[in-house]
Amino acid sequence: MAELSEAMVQDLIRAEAKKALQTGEVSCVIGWTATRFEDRTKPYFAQTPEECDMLIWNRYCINGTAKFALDDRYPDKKFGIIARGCDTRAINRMIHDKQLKRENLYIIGVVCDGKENPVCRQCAHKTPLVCDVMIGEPVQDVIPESRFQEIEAFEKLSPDERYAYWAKQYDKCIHCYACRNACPACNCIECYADQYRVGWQGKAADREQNQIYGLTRAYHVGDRCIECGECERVCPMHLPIMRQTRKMLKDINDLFGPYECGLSEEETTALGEFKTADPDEFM
Amino acid sequence: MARIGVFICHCGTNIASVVDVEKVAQAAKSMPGVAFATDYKYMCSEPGQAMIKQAIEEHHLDRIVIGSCSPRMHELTFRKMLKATNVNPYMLEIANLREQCAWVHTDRAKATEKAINLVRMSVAKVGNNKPLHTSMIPITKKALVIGGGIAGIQAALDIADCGFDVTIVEKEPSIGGHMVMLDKTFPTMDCSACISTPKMVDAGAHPNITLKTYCEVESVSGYIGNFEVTIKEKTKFVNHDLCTGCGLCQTKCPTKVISEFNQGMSKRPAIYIPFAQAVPSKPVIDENACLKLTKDKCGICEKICPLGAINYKDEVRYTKEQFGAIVVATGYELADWKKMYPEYGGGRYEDVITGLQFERLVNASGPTEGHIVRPSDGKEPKDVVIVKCVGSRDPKKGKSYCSRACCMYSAKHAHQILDKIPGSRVYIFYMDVRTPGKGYEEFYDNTRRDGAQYIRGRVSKIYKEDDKLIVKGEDSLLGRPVTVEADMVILATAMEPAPKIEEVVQKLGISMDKDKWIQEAHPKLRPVETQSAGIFLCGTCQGPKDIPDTVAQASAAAAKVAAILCHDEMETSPMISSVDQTKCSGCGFCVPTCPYKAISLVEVPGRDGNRKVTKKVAQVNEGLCQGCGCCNAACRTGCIDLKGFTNDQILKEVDALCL
Amino acid sequence: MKSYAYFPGCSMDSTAVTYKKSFEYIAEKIGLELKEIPDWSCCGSTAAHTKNEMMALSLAARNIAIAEEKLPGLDIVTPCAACFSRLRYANWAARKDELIRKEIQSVIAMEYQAKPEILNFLDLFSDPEIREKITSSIKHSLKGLKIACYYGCLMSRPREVTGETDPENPMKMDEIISLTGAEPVIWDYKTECCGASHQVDAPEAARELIDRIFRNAKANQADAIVTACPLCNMNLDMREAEINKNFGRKYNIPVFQFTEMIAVAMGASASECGIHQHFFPAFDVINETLKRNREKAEKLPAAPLPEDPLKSGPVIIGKAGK
Amino acid sequence: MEKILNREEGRFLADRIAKEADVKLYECYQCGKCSAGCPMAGSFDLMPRQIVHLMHLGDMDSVMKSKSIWLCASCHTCVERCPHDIDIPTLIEKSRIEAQKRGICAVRNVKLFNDIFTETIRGFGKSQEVILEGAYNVTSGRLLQDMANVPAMLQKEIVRPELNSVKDRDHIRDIMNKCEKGGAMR
Amino acid sequence: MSIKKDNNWEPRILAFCCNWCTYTGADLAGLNRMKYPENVRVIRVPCSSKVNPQFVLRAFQKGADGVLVCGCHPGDCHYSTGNYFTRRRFMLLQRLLEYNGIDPKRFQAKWISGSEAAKFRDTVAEVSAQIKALGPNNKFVGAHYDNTVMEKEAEGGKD
Repeated sequence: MAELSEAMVQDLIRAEAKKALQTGEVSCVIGWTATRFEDRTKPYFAQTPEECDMLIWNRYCINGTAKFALDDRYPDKKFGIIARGCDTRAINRMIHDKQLKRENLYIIGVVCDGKENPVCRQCAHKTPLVCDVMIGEPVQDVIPESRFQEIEAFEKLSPDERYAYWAKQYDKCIHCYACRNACPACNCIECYADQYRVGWQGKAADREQNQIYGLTRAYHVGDRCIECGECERVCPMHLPIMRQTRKMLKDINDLFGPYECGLSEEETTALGEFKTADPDEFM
Repeated sequence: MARIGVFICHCGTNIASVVDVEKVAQAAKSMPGVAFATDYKYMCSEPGQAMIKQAIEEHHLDRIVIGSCSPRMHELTFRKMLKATNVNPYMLEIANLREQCAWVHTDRAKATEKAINLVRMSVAKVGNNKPLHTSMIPITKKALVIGGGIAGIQAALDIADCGFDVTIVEKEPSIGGHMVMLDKTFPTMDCSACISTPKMVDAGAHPNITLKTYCEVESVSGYIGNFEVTIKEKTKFVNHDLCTGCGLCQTKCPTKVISEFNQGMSKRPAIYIPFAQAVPSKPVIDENACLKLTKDKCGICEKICPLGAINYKDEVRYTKEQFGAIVVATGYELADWKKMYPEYGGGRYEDVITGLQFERLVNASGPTEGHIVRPSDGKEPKDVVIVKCVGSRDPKKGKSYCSRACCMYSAKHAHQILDKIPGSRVYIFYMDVRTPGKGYEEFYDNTRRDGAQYIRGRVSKIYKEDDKLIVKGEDSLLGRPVTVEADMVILATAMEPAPKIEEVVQKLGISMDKDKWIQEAHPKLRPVETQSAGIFLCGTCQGPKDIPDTVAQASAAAAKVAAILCHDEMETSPMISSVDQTKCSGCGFCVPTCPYKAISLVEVPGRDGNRKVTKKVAQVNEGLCQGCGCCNAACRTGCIDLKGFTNDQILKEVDALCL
Repeated sequence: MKSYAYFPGCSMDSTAVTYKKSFEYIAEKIGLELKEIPDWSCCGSTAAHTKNEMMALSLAARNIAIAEEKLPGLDIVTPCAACFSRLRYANWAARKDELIRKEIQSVIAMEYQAKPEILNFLDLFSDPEIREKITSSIKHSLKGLKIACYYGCLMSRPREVTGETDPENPMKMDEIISLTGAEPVIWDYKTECCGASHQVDAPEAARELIDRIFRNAKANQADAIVTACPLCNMNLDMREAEINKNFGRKYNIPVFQFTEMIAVAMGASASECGIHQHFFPAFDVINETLKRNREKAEKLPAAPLPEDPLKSGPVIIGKAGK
Repeated sequence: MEKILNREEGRFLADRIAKEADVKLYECYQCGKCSAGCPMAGSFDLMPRQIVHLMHLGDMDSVMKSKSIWLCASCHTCVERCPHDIDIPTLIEKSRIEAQKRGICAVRNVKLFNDIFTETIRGFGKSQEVILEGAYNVTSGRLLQDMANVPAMLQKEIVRPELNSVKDRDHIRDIMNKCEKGGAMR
Repeated sequence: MSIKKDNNWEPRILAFCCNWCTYTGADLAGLNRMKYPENVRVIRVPCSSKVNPQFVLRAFQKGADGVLVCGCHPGDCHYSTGNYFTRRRFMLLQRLLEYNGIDPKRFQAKWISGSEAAKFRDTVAEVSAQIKALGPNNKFVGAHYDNTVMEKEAEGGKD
């Protein structure tokens, strides 16, 4: 099959979305639409077949589409999602976390060759891992060697340098929870950070509370992170949030063997299981 | 508004000699929530306790902190004391001022500072304590015994004699297990059948015992006092209510297949009672062998049965029953040496037999009526080699453990051969002779006196040349390779857990060790208990052992069961986890962390905006939860929490210690 | 047909006349072509590794390295059990430890990746395609001839090197021999050592090993022993008469290469497969079998394989002595 | 002579050999299955089992002086059947190399044969049965050994007078010299 | 807010000890009158797997200089498998903290059985010495964090 041009993919997306909406099984299809800026797109919910013509596909389609499905946890109709590889990993993540049901989703998979988003450079799964229809020719999954390069480089700094770096970052943080809201792994109905519990998590946007929030969040999602980069993309203060979660992934890889999340609904998570033969450093 | 009372104990001079107890009490008075603080010589003594009670009344205290010895020492004492007051026994915290402060430090100032700190920690924690109440769960006064070997029979008889109902589930058509196959039992050499069959009959006739032979446990749910067990009754094709056990069908059945009971050394019909003394003494039809069931031919048994008990259309039946306690007695199987030892001929030679086959050979009710002969040609063997540790103590073949009974039964076999065959010679290849039991060493001595040749070394190869089996070993005491030309070789093969042990373990939610023996709760102090409350074990399912140990363990397990069943209801610890279902997302991450399978996801009604929806949330089974808190740390929202050790309580402790 | 690189080994090139002849006969008949490794050298045999481990690895690896360079992508077959063992050992050691591989590379001053698989002739003849060709070109049946297949140690052990799954009772040769109609017996010395490495330097100790092999073959009613290695074959064949004389035995068990049996069954004459070149007279056994079968005018049926005793329960063999 | 075990000096060597052979000596429980299956055990002065035991005790001296390490046929029957997978052939091989380094050799002829064999390879790149046998018989003094077979060999054209040799003999020589220079092991 | 930074500075170390092994071991150390530094405070938990990584973060935030998590040896857990989870959780947490600039000596985990009183003593002494050498912890400490919210919250306060 000849390589599909962007325009052809866009046509196919529109056609598939229309088809899905015409059957009446699907309440809406989430994809991207144009904005008044050429290099920006925004998420778009097509609710009628006609609206499907608003859907676009270009290299600026960077928003994750999957997490919107959580807006309706108990849907009457199927929720249509135009999903790239990363979006399907997000879908798997949320299905595994029992927040979505596969049968409530209609997934239009699109093979993606990377967007104008830095995280796409480390993309290992350009082909949708789960979908009802797939647009584009599946490509080989390759885990890029650069996956942990940044982490390794950072590890080489001195402890004080590392602390200072993060302190600076958390000084910037405005505690807005955008990272959490965008993250497909942050799918609790009520986040611990939102609960009113004394001593649990301060709400102030100061360095210490931000540190605790940042680290706790990294730990909460670290073993379930699908490396979609939504957290960094949405952060208004440009915090390198993935550096924390990727660090967890790297350690899991080093300690317990090759590890990636969101590849299927059935996988186990590193902190949800153990092996008696795990390395032991606490003897 | 909390009103906390703080009581600092001198413990004679134990605490007071290092810690300035008065200063500690004084400091406690200014801690948040403290309404009263004092110190006293012995808090645990009668007057000490009376003083606390008085203070509770006088100062309207609702929470108590005691600075004394380790909570492991007197927590229960003080809780008991609080039962007689208005204060809930769980509104108590103990600061460990003795074992973890006074006894381990010498600097008075520093020790006192630490003591104050520890008291502050306890005060902070107790401020967040909530009254807890033990709940009572009713107990079904009935026990289930899985496995009808000598272990299961003994356990069932003992429980039944205490007056409780017992059900034995046995997968074979008769109870009896391996013991009835044996000829004699060491070291007393009494006839195995003579001592085991009366027990089988007792079990069959006991008014409190229900035998469920040819049955298997299908599933188990519930918890101590209230297990719900589904029992699968395999297809017998014979209505045992009608059958009188006349045995006519057996004699007329035209099909003959290998007899499991005689270890493959004789044949039995397709409709069969496995052995003469079987309990119940009623036949079943082997559906893989029966001509009627496989090829729709024959049907003789149905025609000749005077009572019309034969039913070819029999179906698998499932019954559900409640039990208060379960005893696992699934026993052992001999390892399949033929696959493990190609160097011993891998089963090519009929005259290389297992110890259990020899038991059948030498047994008067066995295939040869007790004559020791070679299975290949029926000749009486003159030179017999016994090889020990075949499979056992052999990590390469997958088993590193010792099978424990082989040294003794091999000595017994040697003795029997030398006794029954005049002029015979017996060579026993061994690595060590292990006889730790009453009268065992003497038995071994006697066997050597009988003339058995003990050769220290493992056998490397067994093969046949002409009429003889050539056994090559090393006499490691001589340091020389030796060869024995034998007529028959008996292998003391390893015991291994019953084949379906994994299924049983999985259904019961208990654990196995690396060799698949069932794991006891503690190897020394809780040897017949499993990790799961209310489930006990006995006999060889726990590890290889001989009959005396098995029977002793069975009675021990029975006593444990009786200790539960003798109560009408039992108290559960209130310090267990519970879920705040309004916050739970139902992600299920807590589920796999629970070692007791106490957490399940359940559907509850909930709201989504204005809509009524069904939510999935976690729920803790109070009967199963043992209060470890492992699930707590797995929960991201913090909605599953351990009562008595809540996250909030511990965070308060952290804060207080860092203050 | 799949092609292979070929490492004949020193013995195949010199003393193993019958092996060579019979193999060449078969190869020609079935159109099997092996590509000899250019300028191959000795694998190091049993002597090198008694002196110097690196030497043993390097001598063997040199040949594999040449094959990698000159015959890329081909697996290597060798007729000799010792060569098979040494070549495989080099590959095994190099694959196990990258440092060893690099050291070998520097010693032999060649690129060495330990890539090709090393196969022996039994593996080669187990190739379904070759087996098919042989089956279809069998002319005479050797039915009634009872064969003790002797594998020896080097083809079986250690199992992590040889890849043999059942070193106590291998079956490859038995299966191949069955193609000729001959009947492999079940015996117990298939993989016992024949002591070839010490027959020259410690004959007092090693001769006994040969005797035991013949004794067990005889006890199991074998008419002949069949080998798949020039060393095993020569060791047994050359010394049978001496054993008879010195040990007071009356063995009359000729020793063949398995290729000889196949060649004969395919219609080779005695001189074409070298049957007259044995030390211990071998012609009569074959000749009589062929004659007997010809007299019976029996068409060659597909010979059933000996049943696997593990699957079919105990089989009694070698009933009480004659 | 009485041995004082805790003064054995070979402990270091034995441990090193065991480590190189990836053998855990303490695992051996002296069952003797190795010796029982060993085809050469009848001629051994030390049983394979005893070799492991002596190494465990640190008595490398006795091991290196034994005939057994020279008579081992490397058939690997012992390790194949060993319950603990103790690689005795490798222990023996490495002990033999150590013995050679120290000039110890209890069975001269074995070493002789191996030396001649390796020299033949050095010379020709391939082994030469005729030269091998001839040279061995001359040096070992067993002139008539296997000579009874020579006429048959010639008559049946089993051996031919011409010699086989490798073209690139320098390469072989180079490899062998490098190995020897690099120490007996590696 | 009270982090004293005088010359006689003593570190403040929190030890979460499981009730069945390490807490028992610590009691045994007392019973045997073993001596160890005063600066370690033990918080009793039923199982090391109860310890939430947030407790550790909280401790550092509130000014602890070191945190120790102790439990039964793997395989000996009173609750059979809890400490296997502990092991995974805290190997990862330790690395994450180190990555964020906290010296791994400040957060350690150790397996100490009920009979290993001497190991408890040695561990405490060792950790104490290590942290003393590192000096006070100033990372993650809530320097401008207002404790009054908490104080008010703590039920009652002073009457």
